[in-house]
Amino acid sequence: MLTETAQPSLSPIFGRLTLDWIPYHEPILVGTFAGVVLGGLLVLALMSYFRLWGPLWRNWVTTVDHKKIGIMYMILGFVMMVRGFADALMMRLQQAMAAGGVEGYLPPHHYDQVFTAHGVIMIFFVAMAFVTGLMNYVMPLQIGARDVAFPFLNNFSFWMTVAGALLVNISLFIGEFARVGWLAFPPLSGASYSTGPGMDYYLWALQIAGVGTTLSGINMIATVLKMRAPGMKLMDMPIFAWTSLITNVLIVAAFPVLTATLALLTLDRYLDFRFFTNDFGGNPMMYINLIWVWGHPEVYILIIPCFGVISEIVATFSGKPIFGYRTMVWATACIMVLSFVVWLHHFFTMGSGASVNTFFGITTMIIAVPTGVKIFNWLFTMYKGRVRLEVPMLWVIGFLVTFTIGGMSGVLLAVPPVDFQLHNTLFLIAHFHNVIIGGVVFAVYAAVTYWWPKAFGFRLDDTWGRRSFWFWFVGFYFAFMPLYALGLMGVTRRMNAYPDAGWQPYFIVAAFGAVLILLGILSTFAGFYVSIRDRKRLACGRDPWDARTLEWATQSPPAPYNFPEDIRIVGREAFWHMKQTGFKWSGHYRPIHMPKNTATGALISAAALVFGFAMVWYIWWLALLSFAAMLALGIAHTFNYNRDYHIPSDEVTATELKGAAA
Amino acid sequence: MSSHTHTASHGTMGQLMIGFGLAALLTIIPFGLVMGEVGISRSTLVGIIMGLGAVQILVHLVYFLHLSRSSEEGWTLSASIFAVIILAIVLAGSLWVMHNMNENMMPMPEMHRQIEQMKSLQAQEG
Amino acid sequence: MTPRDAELALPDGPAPHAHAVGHDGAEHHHASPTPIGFWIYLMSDCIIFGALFATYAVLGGSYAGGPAPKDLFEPGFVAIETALLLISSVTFGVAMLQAEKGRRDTTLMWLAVTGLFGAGFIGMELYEFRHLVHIGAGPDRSAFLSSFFALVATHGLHVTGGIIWLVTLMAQIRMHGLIEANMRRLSTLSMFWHFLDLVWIGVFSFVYLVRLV
Amino acid sequence: MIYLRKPLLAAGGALALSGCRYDVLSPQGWVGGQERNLLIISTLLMLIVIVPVLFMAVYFPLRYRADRSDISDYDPSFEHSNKLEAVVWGVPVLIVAALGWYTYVYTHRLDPYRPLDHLEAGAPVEVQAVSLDWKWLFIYPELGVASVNELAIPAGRPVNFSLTSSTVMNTLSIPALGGMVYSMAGMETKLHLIADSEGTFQGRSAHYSGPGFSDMVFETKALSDDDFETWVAGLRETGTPLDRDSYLALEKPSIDAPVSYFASVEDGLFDRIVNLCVEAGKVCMKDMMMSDSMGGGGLEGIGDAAAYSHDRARAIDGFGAPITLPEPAATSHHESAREEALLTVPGLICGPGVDGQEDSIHVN
Repeated sequence: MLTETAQPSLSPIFGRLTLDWIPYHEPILVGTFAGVVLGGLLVLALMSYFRLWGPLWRNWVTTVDHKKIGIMYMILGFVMMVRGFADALMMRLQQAMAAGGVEGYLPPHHYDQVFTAHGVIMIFFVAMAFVTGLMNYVMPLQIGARDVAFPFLNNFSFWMTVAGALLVNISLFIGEFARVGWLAFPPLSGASYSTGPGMDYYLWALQIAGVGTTLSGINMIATVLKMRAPGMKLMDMPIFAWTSLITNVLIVAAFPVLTATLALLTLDRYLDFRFFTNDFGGNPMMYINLIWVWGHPEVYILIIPCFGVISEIVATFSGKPIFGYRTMVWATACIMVLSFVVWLHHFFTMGSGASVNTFFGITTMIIAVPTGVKIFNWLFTMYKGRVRLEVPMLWVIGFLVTFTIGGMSGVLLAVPPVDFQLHNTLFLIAHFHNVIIGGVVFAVYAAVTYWWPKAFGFRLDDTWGRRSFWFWFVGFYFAFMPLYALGLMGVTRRMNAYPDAGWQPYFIVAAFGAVLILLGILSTFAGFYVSIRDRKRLACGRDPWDARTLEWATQSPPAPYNFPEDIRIVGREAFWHMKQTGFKWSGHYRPIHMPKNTATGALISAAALVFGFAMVWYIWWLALLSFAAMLALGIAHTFNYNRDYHIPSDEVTATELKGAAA
Repeated sequence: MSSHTHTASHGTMGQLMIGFGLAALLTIIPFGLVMGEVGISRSTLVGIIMGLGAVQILVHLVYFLHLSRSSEEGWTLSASIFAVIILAIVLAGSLWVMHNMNENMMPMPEMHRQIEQMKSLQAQEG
Repeated sequence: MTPRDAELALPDGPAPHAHAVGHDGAEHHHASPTPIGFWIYLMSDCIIFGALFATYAVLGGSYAGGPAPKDLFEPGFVAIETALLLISSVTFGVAMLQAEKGRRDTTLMWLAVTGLFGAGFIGMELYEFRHLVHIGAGPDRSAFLSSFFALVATHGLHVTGGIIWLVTLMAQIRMHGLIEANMRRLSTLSMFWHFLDLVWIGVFSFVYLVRLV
Repeated sequence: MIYLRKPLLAAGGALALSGCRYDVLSPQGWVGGQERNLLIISTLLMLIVIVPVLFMAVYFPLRYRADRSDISDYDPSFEHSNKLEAVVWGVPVLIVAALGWYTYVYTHRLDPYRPLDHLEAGAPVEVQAVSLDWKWLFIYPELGVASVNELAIPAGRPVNFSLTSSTVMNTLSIPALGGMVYSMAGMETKLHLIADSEGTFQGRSAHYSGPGFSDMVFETKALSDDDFETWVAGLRETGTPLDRDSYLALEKPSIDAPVSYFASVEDGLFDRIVNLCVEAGKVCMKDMMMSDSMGGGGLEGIGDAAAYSHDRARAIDGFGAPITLPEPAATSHHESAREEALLTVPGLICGPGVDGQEDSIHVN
């Protein structure tokens, strides 16, 4: 058995890590481990056989190209989605079984880790990875930039996110993960009530990934402010570029609060500070206050880029400019500010008085106004348009319907007395999955289908795309409508077993819905496979959707430099106007100045991963060493002044000719 | 080699010295008030210290960090204003929320009245 | 926070197309994104400090039966710390002006002076911490002391990071002179240094002085 | 609003199977009833805008699809309309204004801190509920009895709950009667509920609190006044005494604890639980806060750390078993007068030794 006697003799070499912490007696984990190892070995063998190590290192790991980094974020998102979804399936299966005295197959010790990991992974490493990836790939292209403002920093941010994700996954096989819920409220997450390393995995994984997220946010803001093509005013930017800007402003304003809050909890756990303890004058409510100061803007960080995606796709597939461009921008800006004044609605039931609750309840409802305006604007974009019901558009309609319902249940929860009843029930779970699946996931799927041809030069297979959509769409309703019903019965979240057998049928229906979603995910991957196999058949040119924004002016896939020469931008929907006016590239290009790849980002992040692991296990020497390595690598990097090169003009010309022929 | 690409101005010696003088003055006054134990009421003194601190922050922004409407097309100024708004929300909001909760939940029945009584007793003795 | 500062301490340089090739205006000429990027970073750092100040504001009165600011803080000591930091800010300003005139050695001299004042400040802070821990008023004694240590030490770690950056940059200026890249780094570091002084105004006013009234 | 119940129940009825009770929609007490009414009002208000949106979201893409036969109404210039903008901002604003009004009224009416005196439903019953790891302790201060994992209340009379916790956070939730409120260590929250008629309702903790969380369920028995008297008498007969020592024993972590009764309760026990001073030698939080607001314990207080410690003694491992963590080291308050003199002596600041100490310093 795992021993959590928190003060075992600390080994000077291994800290508190002992063989007891390897969960070899848990068949599920051993099976997973075997699968991961075999799969990993297979990948390694194939990579070696096809001699892919060099290209992988040169073209991907060390790349500073925002497009490749964007693609890697998307891959990270999909891989982690598989992990997070496996957790979801396990929970659904457990709850479908464990009724009326039956214990199911997951004891609390395991189940509680599963729901914590599910939440953490889905928010930080799936949803965040997806939206960051999309912004990385699309936004610089949309504003006519060659790359982001700080290309090296972009690479570093990505690898820090990966380091955080790896740390979470290492916890599967070495030790345990936290059992505290995704936001780790103290005192449960404090030194006395979470004595094992699981909580420390949580802290270091989020802290490391958070550094990446904040830096990426800074990078993106500077990109929008400084890198726009000549002539492009802010009010000429595509809506997605606007939502990227606003999202990153939210990131830069909100993530520091998370960094600080987690740091304080870390001090509590490691150095006996007394911020969030019950004793010594500490106050756990301060953690809950601070974490939601970050937490509420965070959900807007996830959804606002998705609003941008929907805006782009609706306009393209309706053959019309977005309805009410200015309104869209102002509505988003309103949401940006308002999202900072609503955080208390997450803890109406934690002892606030009526005046405080009323204030935060009403501010929350006010957010529904700009959000509603956006939905109307998308609808009026379709109105009197020529709507092509391609796969991206299916996702958009799925989004509109599902997100609207989720928004409605959200406003219900914003009414304090209603929340008194529904807080912490499955109604809440249904609500936020309704907005996160119906909002973020559907929009990300729409975006992937929409921009895939740009990224790879061929479309995704239509049939599998439609299958994926219908499985996801129907599966969502099967999986979460029963949870709404259960919530109205007052059923609490996070129970690994429940006494009332009458609830079981609902849980079984929900589990069935999860299986449908599984089929949706499998269809997605089948679609990727089939499309890559049939890429000749699906090949497309620059502009397969008859789109309106600047990214479609580049080759598919875009050359490393994106645009062979500068374009003077006049007005909105730059590419649409270029098409109207019969724009052609000049054909004689100048040398293009480009950043060199660098391994520093990946290396520092690797050191950060080792540092996190060492801190989790109290291996102090390794922590010191890896920290020193991070510092040394960073300083060494600054001594390199040779960071750029030129692509000669004849190479640009050749690339452009090849692209035109394709 | 002074590069023309440096849009951010670093001011002049004169500006630097004005900034230094003002900052020194704005530091010496609050320290003097605290160390000199002047006969001003507590709340007034707190107000003065915080007010002078705020003024000094402005002095630093203007004379040392050269924040102005013109630098970086005004984006530094906009970013600063936004940060101040967020800071104000976080600080004021947290204080309000936590104060409200403590009022409601902390085990201090009648405590405030008692404290006031004891304080007034102390004041009489002192 | 140190790794993060250290990371940002590496001026990334502007994106390559910032200074474009070509002289006929066909390629557009972006100004460097570094100043605005770094300013945004400073604002985010500001919010970290904001969260710590908020924590101090909420928990700063919870002494858990232990010592209060009046028992522990000495305004004279803080005044000297403040003076050190303020003077270092001014000497950095002088260094910056010298650098703009292209005087490498004078610049290095003023930077060294700045670093020394910074180190003096850190030395005093460490002395204060050591003293508090020594008498048993460490961060584990009460929520007040926890929030005090966390806030002041975070500022101290930033200054330490600034000193490391300063030393690195001095070596680079010595190696390559006041080239454009180094000038950009120097002006970025100067923003960082002045910003830390600015945060300290909040610390000495809100953490020390107000609590000693 | 009662007449609204049926259609909504019918809508849910498609899914409803026998044996399930939609506690939130068919509450058994005034508080829950009010909350249900507000839920329905809010839903209806929102449906004013949600229904058209859902309709348009499906109708527009079908009506305006690209392969329709008559494409003459295609109008790519339709990208702005002041009238429509006014509607899309105006209607949600009006709805939110209405919702905001209801929110204001109901939030004050249903403030959990507000007693239910206005119902004029007889004398309220005081219940002090303590969430322990992982069971509920209900103390009836007026009656001098207590029970674990079973709550009995007289039907038709308001119940005034005072909530606290021994360690981590929990929520007292009895959905059939009304909303929930958190219980937190070192704090006291209030909740006021009433059961309109007799019946048995499920109660539980609704905030995840560790390994035994799923078993923190209890039955809430709303009894007639007579039956309630009998129940209390039963406790007095069969129960054991609950004093500070037996509370400390009870407080030890246990999962799926059986129902048990206490015949008597030591005076002021709940007060001590809230103030984290059941154990001998601990300073009560209210005294601590009093002393803090008067300027703290000074340097002399430094050595008293152990009297303020609470969490360490209650540490658990991942399976909920108690483990021993070291208590805070009894920091000896250094006597040396020079040390106590703090940093006042200028010589200390500028004198030798200050700079040289950098290397040897370890904070904590």
